Amino acid sequence: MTKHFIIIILLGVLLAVFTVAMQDIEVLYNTALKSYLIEGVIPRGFVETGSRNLVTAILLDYRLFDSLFEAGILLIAVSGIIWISKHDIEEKNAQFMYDKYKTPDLFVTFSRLVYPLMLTFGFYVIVNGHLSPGGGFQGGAIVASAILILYYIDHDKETNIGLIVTVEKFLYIAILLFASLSIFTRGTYFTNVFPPTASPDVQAIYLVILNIMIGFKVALGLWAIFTAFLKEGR
Amino acid sequence: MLNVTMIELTAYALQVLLIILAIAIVVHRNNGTIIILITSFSLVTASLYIINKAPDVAIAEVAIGSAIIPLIYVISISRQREFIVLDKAMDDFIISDNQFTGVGYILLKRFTDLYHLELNITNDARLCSLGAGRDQLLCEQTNVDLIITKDEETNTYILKGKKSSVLLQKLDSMAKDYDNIEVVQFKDRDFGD
Amino acid sequence: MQFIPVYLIFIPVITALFIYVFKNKHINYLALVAQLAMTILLIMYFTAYGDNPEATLFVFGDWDARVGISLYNDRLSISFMFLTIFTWWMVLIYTFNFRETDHNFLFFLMFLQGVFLGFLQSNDLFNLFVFLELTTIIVTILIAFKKTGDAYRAGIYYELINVSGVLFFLLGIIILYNSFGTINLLAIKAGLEGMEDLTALRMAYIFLMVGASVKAALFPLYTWLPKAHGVAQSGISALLSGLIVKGGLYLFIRINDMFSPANYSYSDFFFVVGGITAGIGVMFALSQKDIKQILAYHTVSQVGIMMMGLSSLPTNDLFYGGLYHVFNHALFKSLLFLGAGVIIKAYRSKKVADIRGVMRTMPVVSILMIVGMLSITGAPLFNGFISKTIIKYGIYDQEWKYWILFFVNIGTATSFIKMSQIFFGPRPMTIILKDAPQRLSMIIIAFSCVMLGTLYIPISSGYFGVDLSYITPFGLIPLYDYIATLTIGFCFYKLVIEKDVTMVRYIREFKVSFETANYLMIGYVVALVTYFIIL
Amino acid sequence: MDPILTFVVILIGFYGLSTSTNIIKSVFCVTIIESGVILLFLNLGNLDGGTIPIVGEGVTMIADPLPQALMITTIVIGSTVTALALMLCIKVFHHYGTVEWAEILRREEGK
Repeated sequence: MTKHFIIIILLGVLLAVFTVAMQDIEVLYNTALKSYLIEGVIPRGFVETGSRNLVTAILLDYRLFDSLFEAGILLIAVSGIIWISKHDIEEKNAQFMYDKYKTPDLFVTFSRLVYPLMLTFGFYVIVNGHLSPGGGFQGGAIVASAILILYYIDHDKETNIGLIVTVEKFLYIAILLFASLSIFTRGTYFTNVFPPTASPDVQAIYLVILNIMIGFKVALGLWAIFTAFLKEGR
Repeated sequence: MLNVTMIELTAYALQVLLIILAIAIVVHRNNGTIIILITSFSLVTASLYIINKAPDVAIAEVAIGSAIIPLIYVISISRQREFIVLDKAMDDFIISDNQFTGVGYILLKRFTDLYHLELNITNDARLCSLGAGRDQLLCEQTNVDLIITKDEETNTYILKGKKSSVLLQKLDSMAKDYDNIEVVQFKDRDFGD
Repeated sequence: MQFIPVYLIFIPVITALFIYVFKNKHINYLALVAQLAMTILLIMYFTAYGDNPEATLFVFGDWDARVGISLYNDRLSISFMFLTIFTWWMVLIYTFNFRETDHNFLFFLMFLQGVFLGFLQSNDLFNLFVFLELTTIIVTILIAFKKTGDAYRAGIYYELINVSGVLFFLLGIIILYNSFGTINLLAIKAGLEGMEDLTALRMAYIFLMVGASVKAALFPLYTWLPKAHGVAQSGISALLSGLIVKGGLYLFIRINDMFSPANYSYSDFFFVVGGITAGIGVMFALSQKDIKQILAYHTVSQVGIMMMGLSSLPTNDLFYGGLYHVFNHALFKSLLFLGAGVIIKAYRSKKVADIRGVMRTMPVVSILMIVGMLSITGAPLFNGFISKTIIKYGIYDQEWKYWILFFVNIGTATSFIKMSQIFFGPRPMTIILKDAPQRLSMIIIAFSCVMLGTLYIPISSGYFGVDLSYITPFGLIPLYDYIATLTIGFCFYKLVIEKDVTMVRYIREFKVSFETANYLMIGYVVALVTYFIIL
Repeated sequence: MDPILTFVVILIGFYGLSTSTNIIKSVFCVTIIESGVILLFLNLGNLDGGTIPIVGEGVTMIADPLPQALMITTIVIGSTVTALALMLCIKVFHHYGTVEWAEILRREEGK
């Protein structure tokens, strides 16, 4: 009990110091940042990158290097989870005497209706990432959760996890190559292929293609993670 | 306090709700309830992201934080409730008279009920056909917790499992009352390198 | 030429992907080819830009540095990069099995190299965060790679504690971003110039320091290190102890460099933390019976010694002592771990008590191991001596600091006297494995240990511009010193450790649970807050 | 909206991390801390009078887009960390028969 009491006191100290620190931040913040936003990002962001959604502009252009490694984390985690979950014994997939998984019929019917809708919504989010909220990562996650519904409709489904992972790796290589195409047109890595002077509509082509590739990569990665969890040890 | 708008009021209410949910998650003991709590926690944070004018983050949070992650939690918690037994003996130890009334079944059922586990028994032909030498490998690498074999000469049933598992030691102490049941514990093979 | 940093990051990443995708016996050799290409590229880069770090600033996409991500290399990061590529060469040669099934392992190993090189060069706080998290995830997978119970246990402990530590780092980033409107290290350094002393900035410094301390395994946060390093495969342990732990120290140097305009007096605090870390590490190492656990706890204690050096201001010689020790430790600790791996493989046991007669069965490996032991205990003519002597000279005027170092040295000597029993005794009936590539990498490391121990004057004055001519490894005084330390250590071993008194047994069985480790982390944060803000 | 209230959520997460004895509970707490950190960053980036960060005609002030982009990265990182931790957790349970930290760490090798 003393342990709980001491930790609460320690955390209270942290909270008090943070409260003091917050007052400094509020003073500093408006001077440093607001001017930069008004002068730099708001007027120039759309023209420079071709994306109305400035979050996508940052993810896919200004800080594409981060996003590549963000996708890389997913890639690593997929391979790691699959490596940890699989075993060396060839005879697997044991049938249990009573496996209690029975999805309710209502849920199956409902899922059959929702599944195409979710898939469409996912694609919409991916493709329109530069105009409206969304983008490759979010859309990919939505597509992945749509695919996961399939497992509830039909859980004897056989998934070739090796194929998914291989396609995912190839997509990642393709993303890396596509993102570095700008070395030929602009002389630098990881930015838009088209020069900043090109019209935003032309620049948007690059964003859409990159979003689609990232979206598929993320969807495949999450699908593979989920399959690995379902098949763990079986 | 006069110019507090509706949105700000909602934001405060949601933040207080968030704190309550966080405390509930930290304090609560039942993992099944916590999954529901964490899903609602994730939804509340998503709405707070929208109030903070970050729809992109909100979509990401809803898609990942409240759809895929809770599903993974569900799987991993349900895996922690099951106790998988591979029945290689295949006689009346488990099933007698086409019903689960064998001696071994009653013992195992009593054991799993005591520790809130779900008993899963398999006699899958492919796994049973593996030789006795690979029993340890099977225990270590797949999620089989217990293997039942029969020694024909002494007519005793041998339950094999990992020594490192707490559950097996508890089963060992429970099985001491039975004469014809022997529990074998595999030592952890230290590969060293 | 200016894109070489990008190539250095992405060559290993793409190699890793190809190895994973093609799953072919021959494609594994691509790793060696990539390693060779990277070595050449790095040498080219060093000859071109080694003298003017300003020219190496490189922003992706040529954007405004306030939004874009930039890479920046100075002497420090380039020397760390040389160390990285060297260590990876050694680990690759050591673990290369010429088998088809290697592709998973090589995938993670090569990807980690790209990530670590990116981490060393990044000039952006959030980018550093991403690389830190990636390092955590890949190292977790590499620790759990053996798929035994210990490996899983150590992996999840490592992952969760590092993730929660790195979340503090993210909190620091948030405060800094909201204070300066940028997360560029150089821009923040410029912004701190002439900035008044605010609580918020001190808070940010503290949070960033917590992230670095967790990664570097400083005193209350070291608990993950022995678990992780003692359990992983020996090649991976060598990599983790030799290099990845230094990532935290590198972060410490970079953050202190970034906050140098603010003039926080951090020296005393981190010296004490380093001293306690060194003492605790030695104490636990003395009580262990498992070779790899002993070596892992020695990593903790050596990190403490490095911290004692690095905690001083970068203009002091003491700082260079710490920095030099970082490199020396990377060499001798990976040598010791690799040697321990060969021995464990041959004897199929990790216990010191079970292993006897290594000198008879594996003469080459035992000579190399002895080189490593002489280095870590600070024998003259080996590299450990140089850095320990610089640190000793740096703290000569303050007696209490000198005594800390003295006791750590005696503890180190004692525990390696204990470990050296494995060389003596009768030859057991064991199978000798084929270990030619393993021996090759160990010989190279041992050779460079001796090189750094004898040719330290041209290296240090030519590269960092530090004059080390006051150190005399050939004289008789250091030799007497060393022999005296060994004698005291031997007496201590015979009187206390060998008898396995209750105290030693108690220390051996002392385990820090995960929640206690987090408890200590909060305590560490509050201690930092107390030192930097309240006092 | 108050950053202090958000910081309280983070601290509750740390409280849970340093008192919970269960692996699953620790993973939950890491998730809580992460959400709290994300919310804190977005909260501070939400400038007065700003709209969502999509530029069009007549938009003069927006919420800061950089924190939002960074936080999407953090969400993806956090989810992968959680997934990996849960997979290891399943394996730990399978090996040791329990997910209590103290119980697991007590089972040392060779005993």
